[in-house]
Amino acid sequence: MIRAEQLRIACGDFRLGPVDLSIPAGSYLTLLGPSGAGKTILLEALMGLLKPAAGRVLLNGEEMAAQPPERRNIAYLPQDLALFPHLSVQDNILFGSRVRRLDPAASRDRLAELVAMLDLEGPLTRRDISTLSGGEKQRVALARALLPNPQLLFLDEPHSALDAGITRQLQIKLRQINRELGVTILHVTHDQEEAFMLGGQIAVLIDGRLQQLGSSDEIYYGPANLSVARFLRHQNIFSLTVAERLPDGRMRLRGELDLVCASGRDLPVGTRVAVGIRNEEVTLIRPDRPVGDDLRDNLFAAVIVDIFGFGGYHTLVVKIRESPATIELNLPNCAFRDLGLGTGDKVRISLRARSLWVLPPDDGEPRGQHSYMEG
Amino acid sequence: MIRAEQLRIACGDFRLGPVDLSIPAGSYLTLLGPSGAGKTILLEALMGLLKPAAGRVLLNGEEMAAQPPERRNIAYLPQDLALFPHLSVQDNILFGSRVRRLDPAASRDRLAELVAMLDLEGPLTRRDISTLSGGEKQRVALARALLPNPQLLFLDEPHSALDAGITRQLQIKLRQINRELGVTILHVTHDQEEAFMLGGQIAVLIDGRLQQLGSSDEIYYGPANLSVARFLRHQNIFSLTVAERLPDGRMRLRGELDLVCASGRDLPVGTRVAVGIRNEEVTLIRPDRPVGDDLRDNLFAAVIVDIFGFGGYHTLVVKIRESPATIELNLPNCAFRDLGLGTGDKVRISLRARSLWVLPPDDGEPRGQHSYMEG
Amino acid sequence: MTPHHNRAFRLALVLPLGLLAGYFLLLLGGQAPYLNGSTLRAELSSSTLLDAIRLSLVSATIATLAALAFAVPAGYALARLNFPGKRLLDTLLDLPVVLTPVALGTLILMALNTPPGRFLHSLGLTLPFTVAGVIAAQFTVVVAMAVRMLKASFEEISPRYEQVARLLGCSAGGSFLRVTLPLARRGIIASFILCWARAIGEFGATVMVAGTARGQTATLPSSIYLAMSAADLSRAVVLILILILISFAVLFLVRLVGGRRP
Amino acid sequence: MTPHHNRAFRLALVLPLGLLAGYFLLLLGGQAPYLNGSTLRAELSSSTLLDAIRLSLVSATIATLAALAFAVPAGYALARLNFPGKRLLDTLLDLPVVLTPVALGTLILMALNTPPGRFLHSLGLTLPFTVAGVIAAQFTVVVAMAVRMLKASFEEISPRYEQVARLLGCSAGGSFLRVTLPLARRGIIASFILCWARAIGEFGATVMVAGTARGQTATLPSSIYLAMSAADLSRAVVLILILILISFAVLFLVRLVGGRRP
Amino acid sequence: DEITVFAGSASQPPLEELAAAYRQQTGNRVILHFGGSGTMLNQIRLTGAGDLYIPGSPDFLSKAQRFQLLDPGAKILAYLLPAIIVPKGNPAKISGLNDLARPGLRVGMADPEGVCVGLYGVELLAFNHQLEKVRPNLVGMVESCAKAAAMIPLGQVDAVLGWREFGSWNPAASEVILLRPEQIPRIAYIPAAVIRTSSRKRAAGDFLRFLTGPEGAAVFARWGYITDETDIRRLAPQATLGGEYPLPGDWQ
Ligand SMILES: Nc1ncnc2c1ncn2[C@@H]1O[C@H](COP(=O)(O)OP(=O)(O)OP(=O)(O)O)[C@@H](O)[C@H]1O
Ligand SMILES: Nc1ncnc2c1ncn2[C@@H]1O[C@H](COP(=O)(O)OP(=O)(O)OP(=O)(O)O)[C@@H](O)[C@H]1O
Ligand SMILES: [Mg+2]
Ligand SMILES: [Mg+2]
Repeated sequence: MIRAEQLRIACGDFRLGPVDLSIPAGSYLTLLGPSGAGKTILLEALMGLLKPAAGRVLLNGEEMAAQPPERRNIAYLPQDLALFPHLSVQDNILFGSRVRRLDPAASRDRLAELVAMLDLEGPLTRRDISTLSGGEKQRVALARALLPNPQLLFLDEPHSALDAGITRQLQIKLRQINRELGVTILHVTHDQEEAFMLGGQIAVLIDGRLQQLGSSDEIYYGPANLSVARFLRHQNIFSLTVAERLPDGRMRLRGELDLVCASGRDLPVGTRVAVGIRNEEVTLIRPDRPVGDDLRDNLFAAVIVDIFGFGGYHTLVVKIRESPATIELNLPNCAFRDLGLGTGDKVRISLRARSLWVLPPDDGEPRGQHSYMEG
Repeated sequence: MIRAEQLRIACGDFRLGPVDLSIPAGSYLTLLGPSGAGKTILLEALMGLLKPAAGRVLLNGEEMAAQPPERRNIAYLPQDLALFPHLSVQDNILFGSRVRRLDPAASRDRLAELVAMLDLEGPLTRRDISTLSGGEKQRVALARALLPNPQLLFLDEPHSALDAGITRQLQIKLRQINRELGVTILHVTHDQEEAFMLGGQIAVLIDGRLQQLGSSDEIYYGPANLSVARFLRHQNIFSLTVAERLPDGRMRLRGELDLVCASGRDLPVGTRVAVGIRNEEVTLIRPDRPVGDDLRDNLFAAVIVDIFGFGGYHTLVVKIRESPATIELNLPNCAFRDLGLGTGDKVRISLRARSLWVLPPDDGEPRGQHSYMEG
Repeated sequence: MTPHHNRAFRLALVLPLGLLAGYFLLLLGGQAPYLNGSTLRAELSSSTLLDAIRLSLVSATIATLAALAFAVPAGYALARLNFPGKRLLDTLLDLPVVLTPVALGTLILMALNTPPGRFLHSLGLTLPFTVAGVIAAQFTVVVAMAVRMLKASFEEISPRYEQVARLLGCSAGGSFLRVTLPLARRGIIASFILCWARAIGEFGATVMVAGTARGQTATLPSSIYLAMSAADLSRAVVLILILILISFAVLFLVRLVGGRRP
Repeated sequence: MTPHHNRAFRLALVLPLGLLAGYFLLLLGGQAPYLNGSTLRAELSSSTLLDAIRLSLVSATIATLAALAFAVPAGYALARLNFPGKRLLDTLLDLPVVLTPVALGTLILMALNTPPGRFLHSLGLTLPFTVAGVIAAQFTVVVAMAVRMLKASFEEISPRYEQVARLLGCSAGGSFLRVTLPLARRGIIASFILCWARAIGEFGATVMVAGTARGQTATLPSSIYLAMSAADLSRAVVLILILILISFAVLFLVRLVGGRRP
Repeated sequence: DEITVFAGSASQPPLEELAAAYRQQTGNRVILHFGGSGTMLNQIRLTGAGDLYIPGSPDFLSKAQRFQLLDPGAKILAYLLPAIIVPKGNPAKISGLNDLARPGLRVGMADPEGVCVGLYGVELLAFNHQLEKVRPNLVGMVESCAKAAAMIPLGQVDAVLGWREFGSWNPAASEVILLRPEQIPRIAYIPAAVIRTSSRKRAAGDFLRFLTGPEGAAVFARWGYITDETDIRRLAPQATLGGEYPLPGDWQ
């Protein structure tokens, strides 16, 4: 197992940490964060490739940096891939097996297995890796890391150049490797969907700081702060005030919107808070349908002001009547087509009390909301 | 405008084309395809950077390759970025403006605008581009391409290293550049969601061949063949036989499932066809709700055999009762939580007739279906 | 990363370096017994020494710059263009390296006796026993080396950068000047250093073409040669020391200036 | 991409190359009038010529291989390790390039007169006037050049590859042998070629240390020099031609073999 | 007026002094190029440059004459007498030619196949029936006079068979062992002649006369040369003056 204690890294102007983190053997940790957050730096520091400015990293209780890299038993897929330019595709993949003098027959079997899994039959015989396409390079680097059956697997955005089909297969495969073989995996990604799908612990890194560490549900429904919420594209964030604590333990909030929320936080009346809800959690109520009990609390009449299609779903931007607030919500494609919605149409939406999160706005005034049109 | 006529490229063993394609001035063409399909090769051939084995590429009626590259007025974001290693971040971005001797004041303004849009304030002053993070490099390359206000913009996977937040902003921005400034954009991506979101024409390239060209709706609901369908992750594909043409113009199909579909194709009774539906289009019928008219046709009782969570939605794999077929469907998170579903639960699902597509299985036997567990 | 070299490997690296350093120091230090204060003083006060130093510095610098002026385009052409006979031409470039400089000097004199050589002469460019001859000899010795090194440098630079630069609006010449040349900076500095060092130490061809007239065509190395052929070791040693010191100073400066990022 | 060079740029590239090629051809062809059939025949049938050729080939090859054996670890150490005095050491390496080979030969002889030199002698290694001396002289002339070129090669190779190789299970030495060395292949071949060419053409230091005993320590270049200093131009020209042809043949072969991917 | 002289490097110190003196007297500048005599001969042959040729030994004079590079009327500037040179203090205790045959001694010599002093040395050994005995001790064959002379200060050999004048080139490091007069079969000299292609023959002839005149002789003498025929005859009464000696057929 790997343990970072008060780890700090300085790279030029960039400061990372202090990070305290422990990655138990056999766990699957996803490191999620925006571009430039320091994910690669943290990963390399955890591998002992970067010298910490302070703190230390332990591998099974021993100082990581004190052990020769070849003894650390870490397979690394770097973001820049670092395929060996002088070796053929096959020799690149087999590199680890050769230098560790693994059984050649076993390595050949494993090679065949990886090649099939990664759809690399064509490129396998290529001598010159510079002729590979972007995604092929990434898959070769992944195969090279996986081949020697490592105990620790460090992956830096392993799927960034791959299409959804193969990405999904690989995600499944990685979970399987983790569960069935007990391989500890540290997986860096900027893709929250990937992080949620992988199912292990998620560490959210923003601006060089570990903002939150938790299961996908914890992070999905309860972002630790506004940076995390914004990064996770919680597009509906409002700055409200605690108005009343209801007898059932819920709170009533007032401001640009009047909301009831189920948050258990013990905030005194009068506190200014940030309240948010994910697009996916906003419910559009079909005109022909009765309103369910759980949707009654935060029910608003609204008007559609914008529509974006994404293939599988549409995102609607709606303006709440009698409030300056706009709200974004996602609608599955079939529902969108059924309803035949267009800009200007009137709809009813509900923000379920238990989907709302509440945060004291300690890291600065919350911005009203992010809109797609901001960019 | 750009026109490819019977374009063929040979790179080692890889063969691309013949491609006939015309990209009118001011259009937005997304080139979508899996890794290794030949997207980068096609893009570079369309720019005149690769010599065709046959056919030709015309830029405004003149042979592209005959014009010196600096006259083609193409801004290119290569997949490998090719940032100039000897220049600082700022000098990289300003390169085009300097060599074209654009007005320095205007360029500075534009620089400021791009830096704000791409969130590059921090890295802007960096001397050594090798210290940039993966996503920062990509953004710098994008800024370099955008700065001189090109008439043609060729982007090779411009967002592969970027998180969803900035990707969304940039997608909006690119659409805006295309619409407001009339810039012709050719955008390569492996991400179908991105392709659908961008809203222009989509060209699907698989195995070196242009498989389909059309609007996002055309491609979303009517994949031209099974390769496209599989690539677009239509997970539910069945091999059935046309059994009867119904009086209302629809068809009844039989096989592992009995389905009614609204496809307009004129197929004689007895033809074997491939029939498919996207996960997003499969409707799960709430137990407490009446079944709408449009959901009555292909209504099945099923049992949940597997569940995958992806943050915003869950994917359920269900087995149809009294049939060997399994079907995948996506369920928005809130709905999933509301219903409190688990493996083994009984559900009713409907495959709407008008969401089903039908193809003569000309390119090989359709595989029953892709499963997540395949990888 | 701490390199984590084990001791055997580290020793295998450091031992050869140490041996070499020791050897070179021995070469430098071995002269000491032959060094003689009065000769040193006499030499330092001689005006022909100053002439020789000046000529050496000037001619080595001009020859090197001229060689680079040819070698930059020629090396780039060899790296990027394909034409029939390229391999032959490449082999031809080994000529001055393979040949003893004295022989090369002889070939230069012979070439001056051919019609093209006489044509050059009729233009007023006289090489034998002139300063122009010194520069020409040094140029000939170093130019092929410069072409070879720069060709190697240019070959290491991916043509991709030029492609991208040209699409961004650079002409062919512009992309060469703005992209390829700065990217080859280290190679250019390295070949400047090597060529300059070789030129300032060059003596065989120089003496053959330009002779050894003191105060006129005698460079530092030819003065060393003269001292040695007059069997005047203590003078030779003094001159060797002066040559070493001056060259080291210049090369150190070049490294200092060239090592900085532009 | 068709390079799309405009004519002026193409000319600016091709003209210097053409001029150089013309110049070198002139240097080669200018000898013709001095070539003399009977001298050629006489020389070709002389056994001492064969001896000189054999010695030249053998000594240049051994000296170059020995130089590379030192230069590979030393260049790598200079490229990757940091230690006090590194810059000084780097400058020291310019010594043999800056110095006229004759002067260098003199320094070698002087160094042999120092205690470490005498120690070497007492071990039975006698350099003056022996074949060992020929090799030592050539080694001294080329080793620094080899270190310099290999250092440059190794510096171009990102340490990233070694990092990744080591995580994949390579020891420090293993990653050097499996990754860095093959990646430096082009640099190693280039420095072999340059060093070998320089060694086979080397004469000043060789003659100084080992003399010119025919059939014993006389190499091709020292035979050329002897012929020249005996004012026997037609013999010199024959020998020069032989040296050029042999060297070109060897260097061409090295390129052919080295140019192939392993 | 300005004349160019190509001179063997052995005569460098006296010639430089004389050129300076000549300039003071006549105002005429003398440009001196020093180097190997054969190399200079090649340079004259290839460029046609120069006015006066002063090689280090008579064999180059004959070669130059064979190529018809010189005007007739060569002069002798100084005589060269074969002798044994040993390091200062004569550590090997060499007293004469016979001692060179002592086993284990390292004897240096110039290459007889191109350098006059080497050729005459071989003749000297053969003449005194020492050739076969000394031959095993001959360690190096260097390609010029100067290198032969430098072998002593550089400590490469125990003795050099060379010119008596080597001693005065390096008085601090070397010592001369003179041979017995009857042992010397041949002596050499430093000749000087006007180059045929010279365009300033009169000026060249003037300087040549100055060199062979009293002032010239005095300077050469001061640098340890013998300039007077009677002096040299005392040291080698029976020796032939200049000329060529055919190397024995088994010489290799
Ligand atoms: N040597 C350096 N000097 C200055 N800044 C640096 C240096 N190395 C990295 N940085 C900066 O540190 C920040 C974090 O870098 P890192 O590569 O870890 O980002 P990341 O989270 O991996 O981003 P991405 O998803 O874009 O790869 C970046 O802003 C980067 O520019
Ligand atoms: N020089 C070459 N020799 C052989 N095969 C080549 C060469 N260049 C490219 N290929 C192959 O052609 C195919 C298409 O390459 P291309 O780079 O266009 O793919 P792509 O669609 O851009 O994929 P990605 O999304 O992974 O970048 C790949 O399989 C690649 O390996
Ligand atoms: Mg990164
Ligand atoms: Mg690509």
